[in-house]
Amino acid sequence: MIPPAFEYLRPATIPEAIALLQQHGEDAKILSGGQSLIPMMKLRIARPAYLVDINRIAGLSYVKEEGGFLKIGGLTREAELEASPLVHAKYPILVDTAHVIADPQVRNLATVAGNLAHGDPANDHPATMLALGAQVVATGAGGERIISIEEFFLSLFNTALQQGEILTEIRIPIPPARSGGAYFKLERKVGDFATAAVAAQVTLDDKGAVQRSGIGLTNVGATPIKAKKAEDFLRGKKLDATNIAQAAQFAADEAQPSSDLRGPAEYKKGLVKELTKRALSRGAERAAN
Amino acid sequence: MALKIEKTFAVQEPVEKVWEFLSDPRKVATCVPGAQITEQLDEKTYKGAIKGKVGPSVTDYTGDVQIVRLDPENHEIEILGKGQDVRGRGSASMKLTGKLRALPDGSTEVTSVSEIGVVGILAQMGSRVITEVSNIMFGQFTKNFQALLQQPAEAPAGQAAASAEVAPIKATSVAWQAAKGVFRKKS
Amino acid sequence: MIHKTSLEIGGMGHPIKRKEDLRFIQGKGNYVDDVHLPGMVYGQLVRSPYAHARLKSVNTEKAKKLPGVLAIITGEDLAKANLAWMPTLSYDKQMVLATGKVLFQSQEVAFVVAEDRYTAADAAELVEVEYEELPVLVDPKKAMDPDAPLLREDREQKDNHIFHWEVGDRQATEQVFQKAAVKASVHAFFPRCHPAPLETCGCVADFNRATGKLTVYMTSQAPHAHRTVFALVGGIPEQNIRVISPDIGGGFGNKVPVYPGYVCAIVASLTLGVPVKWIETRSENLQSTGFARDYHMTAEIAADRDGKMQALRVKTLADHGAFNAAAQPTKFPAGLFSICTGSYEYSQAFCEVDGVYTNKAPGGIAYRCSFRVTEAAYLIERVVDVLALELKMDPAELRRKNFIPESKFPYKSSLGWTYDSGNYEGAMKLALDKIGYAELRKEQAEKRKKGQLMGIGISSFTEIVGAGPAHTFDILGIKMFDSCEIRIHPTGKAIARMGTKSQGQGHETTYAQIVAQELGIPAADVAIEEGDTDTAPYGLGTYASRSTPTSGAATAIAARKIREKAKKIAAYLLECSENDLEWEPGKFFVKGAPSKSKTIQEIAFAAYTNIPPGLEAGLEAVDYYDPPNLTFPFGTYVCVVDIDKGTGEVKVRRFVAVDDCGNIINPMIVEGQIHGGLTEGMAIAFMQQIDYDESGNVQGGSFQDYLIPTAVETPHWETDKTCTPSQHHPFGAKGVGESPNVGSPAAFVNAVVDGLSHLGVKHIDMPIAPWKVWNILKEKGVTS
Amino acid sequence: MAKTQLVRVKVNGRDRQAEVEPRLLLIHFIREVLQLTGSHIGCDTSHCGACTVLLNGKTVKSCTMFAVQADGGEILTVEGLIKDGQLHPLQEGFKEEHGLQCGFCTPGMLMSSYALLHNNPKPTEEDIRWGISGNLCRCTGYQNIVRAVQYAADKMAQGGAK
Repeated sequence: MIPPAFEYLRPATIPEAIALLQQHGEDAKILSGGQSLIPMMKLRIARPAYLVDINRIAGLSYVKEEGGFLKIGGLTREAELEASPLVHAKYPILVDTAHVIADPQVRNLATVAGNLAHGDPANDHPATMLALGAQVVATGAGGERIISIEEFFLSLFNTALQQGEILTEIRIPIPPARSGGAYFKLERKVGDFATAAVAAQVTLDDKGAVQRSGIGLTNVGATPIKAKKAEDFLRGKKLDATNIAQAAQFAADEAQPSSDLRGPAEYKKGLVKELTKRALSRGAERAAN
Repeated sequence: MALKIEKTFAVQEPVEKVWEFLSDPRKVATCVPGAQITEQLDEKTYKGAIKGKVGPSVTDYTGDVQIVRLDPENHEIEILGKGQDVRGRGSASMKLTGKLRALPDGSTEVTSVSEIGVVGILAQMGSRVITEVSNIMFGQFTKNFQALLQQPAEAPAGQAAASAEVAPIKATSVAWQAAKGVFRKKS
Repeated sequence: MIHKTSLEIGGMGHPIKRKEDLRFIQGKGNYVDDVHLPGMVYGQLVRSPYAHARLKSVNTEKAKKLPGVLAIITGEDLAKANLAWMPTLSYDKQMVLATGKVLFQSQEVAFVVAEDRYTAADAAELVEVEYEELPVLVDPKKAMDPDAPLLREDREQKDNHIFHWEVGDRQATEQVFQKAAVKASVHAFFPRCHPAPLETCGCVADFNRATGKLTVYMTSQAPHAHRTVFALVGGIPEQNIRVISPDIGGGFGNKVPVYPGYVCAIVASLTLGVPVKWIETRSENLQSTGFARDYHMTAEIAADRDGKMQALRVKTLADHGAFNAAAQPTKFPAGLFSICTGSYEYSQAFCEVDGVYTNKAPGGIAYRCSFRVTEAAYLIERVVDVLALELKMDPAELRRKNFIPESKFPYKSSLGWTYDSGNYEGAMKLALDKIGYAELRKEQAEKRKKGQLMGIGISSFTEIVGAGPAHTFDILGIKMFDSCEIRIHPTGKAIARMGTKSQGQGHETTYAQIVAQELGIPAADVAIEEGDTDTAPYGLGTYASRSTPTSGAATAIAARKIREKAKKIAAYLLECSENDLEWEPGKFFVKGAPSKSKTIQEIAFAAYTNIPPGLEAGLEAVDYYDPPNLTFPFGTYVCVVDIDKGTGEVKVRRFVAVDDCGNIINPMIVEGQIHGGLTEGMAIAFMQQIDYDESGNVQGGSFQDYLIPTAVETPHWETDKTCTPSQHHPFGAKGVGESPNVGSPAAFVNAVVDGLSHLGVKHIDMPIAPWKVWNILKEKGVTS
Repeated sequence: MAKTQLVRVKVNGRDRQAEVEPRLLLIHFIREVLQLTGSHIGCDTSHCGACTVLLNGKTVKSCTMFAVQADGGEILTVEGLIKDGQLHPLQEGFKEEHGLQCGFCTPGMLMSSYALLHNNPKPTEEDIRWGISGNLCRCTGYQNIVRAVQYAADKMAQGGAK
């Protein structure tokens, strides 16, 4: 498969990149990891006239805690996230997630930011970031603006990022003590999109009741879904089997899957329920340790 | 692949006014995101185009729109639109059956059934999202339909068309998604 | 018994390392896309997006104007040369490039030739084709309905029926059924799947205008047969065609047929006088080249109350797609499907198959399978389990009761095959012992009490491979013998060439081991060459597990011919009578005086330097081997699965494969073949299907949806063997490449069904995706 | 043709450069411009990993990357594994443990395994299976590939090649 011709632009700085994106408008597309875009171009469904390769912009690749946030740079690769000792020690839910995205080679190029910016409800990080209550930093001609992840996914493949903006950083509030989370994904095989997946993050109070919970659902609707009813239900409750089951039921109710080759809609709702249980239980275990 | 979307909604306008709109494919087309009637071939046949654009993906169909059945007495219409991808990679069709009923409060109930068929590369690669995209398109259609009808009657159709294109549907979402179907996590 | 040679000689039974590996591990393989000839240009096919449409026009003007475009060939162009259609291997015909109409999505419509791949791809997009869509037929069950659209207007017969084929005694079978105390039946669909070798199909056609010679480098499992087809179809004198199969990146049956792309590349090269390369994309491979299976089968067994089977009845609908392009022996439109009697004895059996056309890609080929044997083995092993459920009998016990006993071989089956040898009970016993069957049944009973789900599945399959005897088997009239030519060089080294063609099976190693075994020349000193029709003796190629049964046999016989001559030379050198000589691998010696000997190397040198009077110089032989019968490998596979009630996922906990393929040439290679075949069988059972939606759109036309298991999904396989040599093969071998793919699907499915059988489940169609299991669990109230 | 761009890379230790169209895929650059045909194309959609090479020490699928993106980088392909006529322990392992059949996936498998052992010199069987999960093999069922990687890990631990 052969992509159509395009002009290749390689800015060295963010302002240069933004200028190029503005100059070429809808004809330009950002090339970061390229692991979604290039296959589409090879299929000739995507035909950007200009590719703005942002990979050479320095200083956008990091994973660090700073100012109360875990900050993930706009060019941080999935493999870097997966290998980060900090992430391993404190954010196992992110390790869970990165580990089941595509495959090792794809993760070496694919970026965490791209996984969000694509606006694909089948991508894995959106659910996790919803569960963690993340923010994204969008940088445009007018400078930076911060968008709450809850307001980021507008519709199918449509995010709050505007033309000429680049997602330069993801910020995850550092979870307090007694927090834990997990991501459970059912996929037909390694490298596949989720048939359904659930991210759950909980913070318990000193009595073991839920202080905060975040539950995100993958590939069961037109956008990544935040299971708000389930979250609301859990507030102040213990994570016992009954409450977990009830929350899982709420999450399943909030899912709006379509039937496709991965399975009928009803099955996917069933999966959301089961995977929510598992993610909450694992999250609770991790919170307790 | 084929799918069917049925929807009933109300328009705050009298049935005759709604019928006048619904029975004119040029007007109906303005409600379909990204669609345009380019030429009238005869009383019942039109040439049209639909363009979808999301991110870098573009899908262009050109084809015919035909009034298959027109029943002014019962306010029923069946419109068939059929387009071929300009690069020869498939086709898409939509059969829209619309039926109006006057409601006691003077408004109109619209019952629509649209049967959508997609053949070619999008159907091969994008089955995971075509339903989703169709739902969004149809939701947009309903919104536009209501909005346009409630505009001043003398508003030229051209303006309406422009506004439909501004809310860029995402007919191309199909394309985008289709490709996504084959492909991978975003980078 | 095979005499075991020294490790240095490396004859049969030694797990010697593969000779071919050195180039592959260094990236020095030579696959067809690696062939780069001076002046080479590139072809790309334009394909139909529609499954059924009238072809109204093909406009190439815009595309031709693109700089770098050299030619565009359409169906109309080919029609002028009478090449718009070509014969299939099943006496049907197939369009090379469409004229009139298209019959499946991705059908070939035009062929663009350009200076490079990129330009060819751009130009293909500019070819404007006007279609008028026609009603699409995707359900084979509706193919014979009176209102079904007629697909093949080119045929005299104006319906969608291709063939009806039956074997066995319908009436006698019916009578047994009428009186039977117990009946079991299953409707089992073996889904359309695809061999999907990692290398797609492709070729470089190189017509040299100066010499009039056409050389075609192509991914061919049967280069000689393809040369003959090209000669017959293209009218090129056969001596002017040279087909070269370079290294092949997996075949599994996919590379047996002739595809339109090859023909187009050849036509383009003939037209332009330069080499033309055509390489498929993966989607083209999955969507247009030989699929496999797509059999809608019903099997019924009649038995008595004690579980003694009495009769078998099978009825099948075969979906061949748009053209019957099955690669199979002429007399067998449903291949060797009548091996569906399996490993069991009955008094009567009857089997019938109807083939129909649909708007799908043409086929179906023998995917890692000796012509429909996979479908047959799956069906019988499935229905036996259903019978066990009806009888409330242990499935192992039921099998044991009905196996053809060892004492009855050679055994004539009720559908006419003569099984060469077998010891079914032996293989099953070993497999059950190895996996700890009795313990597993206990564990299962305990788990069921706790509401946990596990299943144990058995498949005791019998295969039929090695086609085949020339009296019965031919492809397009060419008898299914195969060949070997061996030349011993003066220094005692050798080269051997065969009519077969390895695609990863390790022929360069195993054939050398046969020569080593027969002549005592170390395998390391024997070069093996296949795939060049200018140098190799004629043969029908590699598929249907036929290489060892046919060319392997020919190798042994050719070597024995050489040994006969060597004996004469040895007698001359040792100044004794031939009758005084004895052979041990590598040398002749005088009886009673072992120090008086001549090695095969000394003899070889003499064959060129000290030729006995009256004997021809040289030391070489050729053999065309026509096997007296097929061979019947068998085995028992046992699979243990755990089922996740929450998600419907099935995990293969253990899988024991006991194979019996007779005498083994290289146990390492046999084990590797079994690992690979089991993995493909697992993928078919759980993951793979090429399905079509109601409009004829291919679902599963890329690796996104045609699921190839990774190392993570693939379990650890446990293998073992019994050895029951073939009685007619020169060294008692049977062939093994396909057994694991033939025998395993039933083991996987039987295991899942066994895990759910207490809920009343008797059958689940493949592929068993988690959602299918979950739906059943939900329906049965196991999952909320 | 769109305007071309200069690509300079170091491939298997040797400096190479060419003017290419921006859309030229890295795999085509390697196979056709540099004539290193060990890396293969098996799926076109980034699933099979037959095109895997190392770019700046990390495995990438070279069919899902443009050659211009690799400009200035260091590439290692299967042809670069052999050192001073010595097979790399992985190459040896694949041969000794029958880790290949048709050989088409082998170069990509070797490169993924190479990166795996670099990051994790003592992998468990599970580590190996996940480490090669971006590479499809249709012949071996992976079991002997796992053994081959274990063979290499053992040999390298004993102080074979690096």
